Amino acid sequence: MSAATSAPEPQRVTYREACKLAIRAAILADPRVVLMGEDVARYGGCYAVTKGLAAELGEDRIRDTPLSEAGFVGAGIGAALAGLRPIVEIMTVNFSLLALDQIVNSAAAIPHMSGGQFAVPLVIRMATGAGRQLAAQHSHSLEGWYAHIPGLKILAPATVEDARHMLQPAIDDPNPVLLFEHVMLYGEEGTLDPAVTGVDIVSARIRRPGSDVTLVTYGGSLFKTLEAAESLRQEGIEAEVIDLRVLRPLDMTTILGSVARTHRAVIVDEGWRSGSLSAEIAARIGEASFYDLDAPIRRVCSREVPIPYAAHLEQAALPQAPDIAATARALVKGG
Amino acid sequence: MSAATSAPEPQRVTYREACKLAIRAAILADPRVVLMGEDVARYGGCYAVTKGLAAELGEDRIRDTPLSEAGFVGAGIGAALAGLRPIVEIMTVNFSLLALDQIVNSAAAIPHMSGGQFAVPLVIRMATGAGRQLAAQHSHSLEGWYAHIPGLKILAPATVEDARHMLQPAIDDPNPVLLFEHVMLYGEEGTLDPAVTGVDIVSARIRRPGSDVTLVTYGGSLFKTLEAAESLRQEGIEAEVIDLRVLRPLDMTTILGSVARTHRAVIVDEGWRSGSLSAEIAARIGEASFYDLDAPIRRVCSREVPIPYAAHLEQAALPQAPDIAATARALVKGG
Amino acid sequence: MNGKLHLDHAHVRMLLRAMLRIRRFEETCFELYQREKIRGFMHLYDGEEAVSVGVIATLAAEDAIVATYREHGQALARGIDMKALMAELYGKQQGVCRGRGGSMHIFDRTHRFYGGNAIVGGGLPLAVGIAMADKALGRNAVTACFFGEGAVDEGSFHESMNLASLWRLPVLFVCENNRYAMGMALDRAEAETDIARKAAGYRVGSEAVDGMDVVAVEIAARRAVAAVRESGAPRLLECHTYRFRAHSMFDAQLYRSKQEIETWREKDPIRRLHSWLAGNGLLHADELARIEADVAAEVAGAVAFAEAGEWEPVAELERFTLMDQVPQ
Amino acid sequence: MNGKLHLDHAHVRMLLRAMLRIRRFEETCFELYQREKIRGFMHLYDGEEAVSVGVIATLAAEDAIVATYREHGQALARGIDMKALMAELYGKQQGVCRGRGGSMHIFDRTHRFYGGNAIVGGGLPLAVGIAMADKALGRNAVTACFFGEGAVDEGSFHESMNLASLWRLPVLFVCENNRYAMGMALDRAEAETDIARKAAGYRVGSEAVDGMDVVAVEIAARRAVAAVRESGAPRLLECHTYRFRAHSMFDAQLYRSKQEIETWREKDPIRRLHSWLAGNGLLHADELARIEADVAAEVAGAVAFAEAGEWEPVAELERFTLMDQVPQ
Ligand SMILES: Cc1ncc(C[n+]2csc(CCOP(=O)(O)OP(=O)(O)O)c2C)c(N)n1
Ligand SMILES: Cc1ncc(C[n+]2csc(CCOP(=O)(O)OP(=O)(O)O)c2C)c(N)n1
Ligand SMILES: [Mg+2]
Ligand SMILES: [Mg+2]
Repeated sequence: MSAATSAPEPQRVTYREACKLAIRAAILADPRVVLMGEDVARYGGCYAVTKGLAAELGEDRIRDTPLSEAGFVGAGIGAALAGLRPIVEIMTVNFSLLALDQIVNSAAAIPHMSGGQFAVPLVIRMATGAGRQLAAQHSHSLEGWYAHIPGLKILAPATVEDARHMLQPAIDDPNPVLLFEHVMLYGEEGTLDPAVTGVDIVSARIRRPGSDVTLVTYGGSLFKTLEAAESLRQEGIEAEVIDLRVLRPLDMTTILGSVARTHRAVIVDEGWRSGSLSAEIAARIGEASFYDLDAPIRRVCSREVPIPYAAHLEQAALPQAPDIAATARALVKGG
Repeated sequence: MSAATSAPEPQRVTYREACKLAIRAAILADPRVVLMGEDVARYGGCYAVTKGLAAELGEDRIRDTPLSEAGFVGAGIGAALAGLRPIVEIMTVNFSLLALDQIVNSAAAIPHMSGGQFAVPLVIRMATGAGRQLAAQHSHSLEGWYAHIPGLKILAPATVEDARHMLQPAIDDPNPVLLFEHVMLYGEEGTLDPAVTGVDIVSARIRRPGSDVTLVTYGGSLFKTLEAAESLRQEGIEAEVIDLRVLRPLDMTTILGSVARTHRAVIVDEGWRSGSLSAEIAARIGEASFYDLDAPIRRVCSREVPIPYAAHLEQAALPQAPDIAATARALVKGG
Repeated sequence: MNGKLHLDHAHVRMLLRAMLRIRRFEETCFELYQREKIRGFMHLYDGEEAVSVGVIATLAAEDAIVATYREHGQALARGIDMKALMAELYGKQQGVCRGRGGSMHIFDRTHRFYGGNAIVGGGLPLAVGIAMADKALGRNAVTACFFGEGAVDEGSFHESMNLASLWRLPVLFVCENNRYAMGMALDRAEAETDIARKAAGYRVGSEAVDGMDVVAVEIAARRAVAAVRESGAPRLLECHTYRFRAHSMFDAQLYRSKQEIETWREKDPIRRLHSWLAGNGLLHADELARIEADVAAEVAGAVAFAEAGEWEPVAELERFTLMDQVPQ
Repeated sequence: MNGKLHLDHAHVRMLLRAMLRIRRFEETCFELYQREKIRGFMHLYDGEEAVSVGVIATLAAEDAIVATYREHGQALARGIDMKALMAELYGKQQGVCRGRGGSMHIFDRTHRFYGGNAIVGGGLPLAVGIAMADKALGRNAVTACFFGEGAVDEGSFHESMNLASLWRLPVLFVCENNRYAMGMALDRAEAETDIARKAAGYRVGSEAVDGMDVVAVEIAARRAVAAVRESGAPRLLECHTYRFRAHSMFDAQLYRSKQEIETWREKDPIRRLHSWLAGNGLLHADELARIEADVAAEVAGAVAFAEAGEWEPVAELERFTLMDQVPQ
């Protein structure tokens, strides 16, 4: 290493590169960390996140698995029980349903069932979300659904900073942590500030302050929501945008604090509307801030349909910046 | 059959017997109907629902399956695609997680993915809920969670009448229908009115009218909620009790109509609070009836913990009549 | 070439033509993908045509098919209209699934074609159920269930083989063993790589065949289908094959060598059948040219049809999520 | 009795005693269940004691165990404190899982006892992972994974056998083949009923043994564990056994005859070992009486301990849902 005469430069990276930096750093930092999943090694990852890592770190640390989601997720749980700190990759959230028994009935339950004798320090990463015309078996957003399960922590990094830094605290956490990467984010560029060497996996973040309405969102919808906030600004509406980052447990302090200032909330969630995380957030705001609210809480969610292939149908099924802006506008103007 | 000189008598039956009557009648009525699942034939069903049916109807119609939840649920889907009207039994909702891929990625998606060429007229029955000290891998209430999935219909019969009559319309429905039977109900007795020969699978029912507060519930919590309403009556509070019956799609007309009269709502749901069906209902009431509400919506749900074995811990984890009454009372008194 | 099959002229030309239709169709798909007319994940069958053509040649109209996301070959071999198939890849309303399925989810009720399934191994239990229904309803049908060797790793393979065998259901399991599951070579995924042999663990009779030889595939499949139809019990047919192109349109193919691909290209099932026919004087040069011209015209017609197709109105987005009735 | 094992007096008495501890413990559990001291689902091991005792006798302290919901036998054979076990069945704070697990979920960190799993087949992938960790961390440990023959039907069996074999992981798969999965007889659930033979589909070496003969089980297990430890590769041991009682406390046993049960009772592993020992003058009558008295006292002590135990305060209900740290 050369003498640090000048401060390190901010680095432009894609979200994909940020994920990879995070995995590489975690594996180099601790011999107990391994990454396993389908095609993570020789193929380089189905979304190219791990390209080159196996060659550098070895195929014991970046391990290709057979097509056995229940088997290798279960094996990850067993390995975590017995002293490793595994990162298991599932290619796409739809496939995680094959491993759901292991996630819910074992990973989430064993610490409690065993009376605290065992912890499951496991991270499961998976791609989520729509937008690439992959149709109904590759496009769902089930992260909010997973947030129903006690015993799990659920993360949804939206920025390159979070993609780069949320993995390590997830690994350090003694609990099973599910980390969702939205497929439309992998190609997004952002700046890594070298002064930031870590982030928490506890709090939501206000990505844009505003006083007229609170827009709560996460993951792949963050940039659409910021875009909507930008267009609202041109109409004189200042929207505050909250990026949840952590879907379970929810940081209600940040949300309620914002609603106490704005008195109006819109929740944007790529999950199907009924029973989505947006419902839980709406319910909690209603419970805690009923007398703060000047207007009903609104939700902008996915349409309740298996995501179709055709681009125009797919896009119509998803929350879009104009819908978000229109919903917020109606709330502010009507309220 | 003897000459019908007198009207048939009302019949006292258990919920278990009502389920069995329903299965028997459905199988006798249509040669395309088969029941398949683990231990439904020789063993008589793990909750004794199908005892004796195999001997009467044959093991082709009441078919024991190997321990292969993904396999036989998938086979049920295939059979429905190809012309049968299968009823698949999964012993307990926790085990259904092994078949979730087939339920979500195939049954719920194929009609839409195929552009309407194929329907999946399948019924999946399963036991749900806690109260028998079966601990964390046998006691969960995931019916509300399933209600997130487009393409499914979700039923939760609470009364013997619904246990007797909801199955046939579920079989007749062209869509995959999941039917949840709460384990604590099997032994409950009720009366079958012979004049009732069918019920719908569309609407919620007001099980007890009242003017001061609306209590919305379903399944295993119905009787606890009615008990709470009874105790509130003694304090001069008239609670209206709504039994959802159908968890997807929700009958919001009945719920909103009630809230428009009572101006207050409590939702009782044995699911874990965060992301439970109670959240969706609360969110929808807040959206549609914001200006009708005199007080925040309250929820009485399960504590967010894998259900523990010890009786006192298990009971503490579940919604109980006194909690329901206390919540409703505080709402009415405080509002 | 194995000559035990009665190789009448028309039949062999049909096999050649069927393979060529798939090849040329997919070559055009590849170009259309580059031009962004087709999107999403698309998996080409280039090199594997002999498998679906050989197997499906032995099926009757009342038989059923369950396929994977790599199913253009099965769809065309089964007789699904090329125009409706292409329109589906375009996402048009005139597509066989009205644009909702795309390349990975081709369904066709009139051909008993039950998808197009993008969950690896997801189709196997469906095939078991379809065969169960056929048996219960007294149809004398066989269900041909196609899957890659990667699907053998999944629990659904195990459960489905057992169910089909235990219940004596008429399923022909067709393993398209192209040696890779994405980048995962078979011997890196399975402790026992002999898939036909695995079938013994379920008392399912099996046979392995050279999947680059359409005549051999057809002979083996005919035998297997006959056995299934007669006995009512399942069989497994393992077809050794190879995909010449990338797994999907996103694949740098880091996991195999150019050399290996070249070696397999030598076995190209189309070239092989063609040179055998030509060598034996069974096909004249102008016949091939005529077939090629026919196929080219059909493909061009399919593209034109797809181009002219309309977009499903967005108002129809939620249609078919819940069905009003069971289509008959 | 197979005499190849060096049957020193103390060892054989240990085997007898270990089996008796399980039998007497569970007889008391049965009574306590009638008296509603124990609730929930409880699955007794009556008749199967030779399996866990024989296998676990061959394990070292650093080895690991994964069991099923029918795991009182494994727990006691492994040396888990009988008092803490009984307190768990009572649901008391002094229970090994502080009353949260109950009969189906016995865990003990100090004995590397990883549950107690009530999802049939659910433990197999965990065993693969535990062995993976042991191998990666350089521990020379074997993981013994117990499961019923019913679990063989599940996809997790297939995936786990393959993973363990492919990655050469030190797992001893122990199939407790008691012929029924609840009411489902093996030959009604599996097309191929020879489980040891199924292991060939994964290139896993296997052996079947008379599970009613504790000495035979121990000999076979010792050989298997040694092979696993040496080669690092998995093995499967199928133990033919029988449960004398109902599946759980809710079972009318409509699926088998009294006659069949009686025939198997003749093979009672405890009676068998005892009469062999007595017949060969290796055990005096008063020795047996002493063992019985010891065991009775231990069981009585466990009951007293459980009775005296306290209820976990309800305020602690949610504790351990999320952990603060990884227990070391
Ligand atoms: C359950 C599941 N896991 C992972 C994937 C991602 N995936 C798509 S195709 C594929 C490889 C399948 O290989 P194989 O079965 O051999 O078929 P092939 O593509 O070679 O025809 C994988 C891993 C998937 N679609 N479904
Ligand atoms: C995934 C799953 N399906 C069904 C059950 C219900 N069940 C509990 S034990 C059992 C039988 C298991 O038989 P086997 O594996 O042979 O073990 P045994 O009880 O005979 O020891 C069944 C069906 C379950 N616990 N888990
Ligand atoms: Mg392949
Ligand atoms: Mg058994």
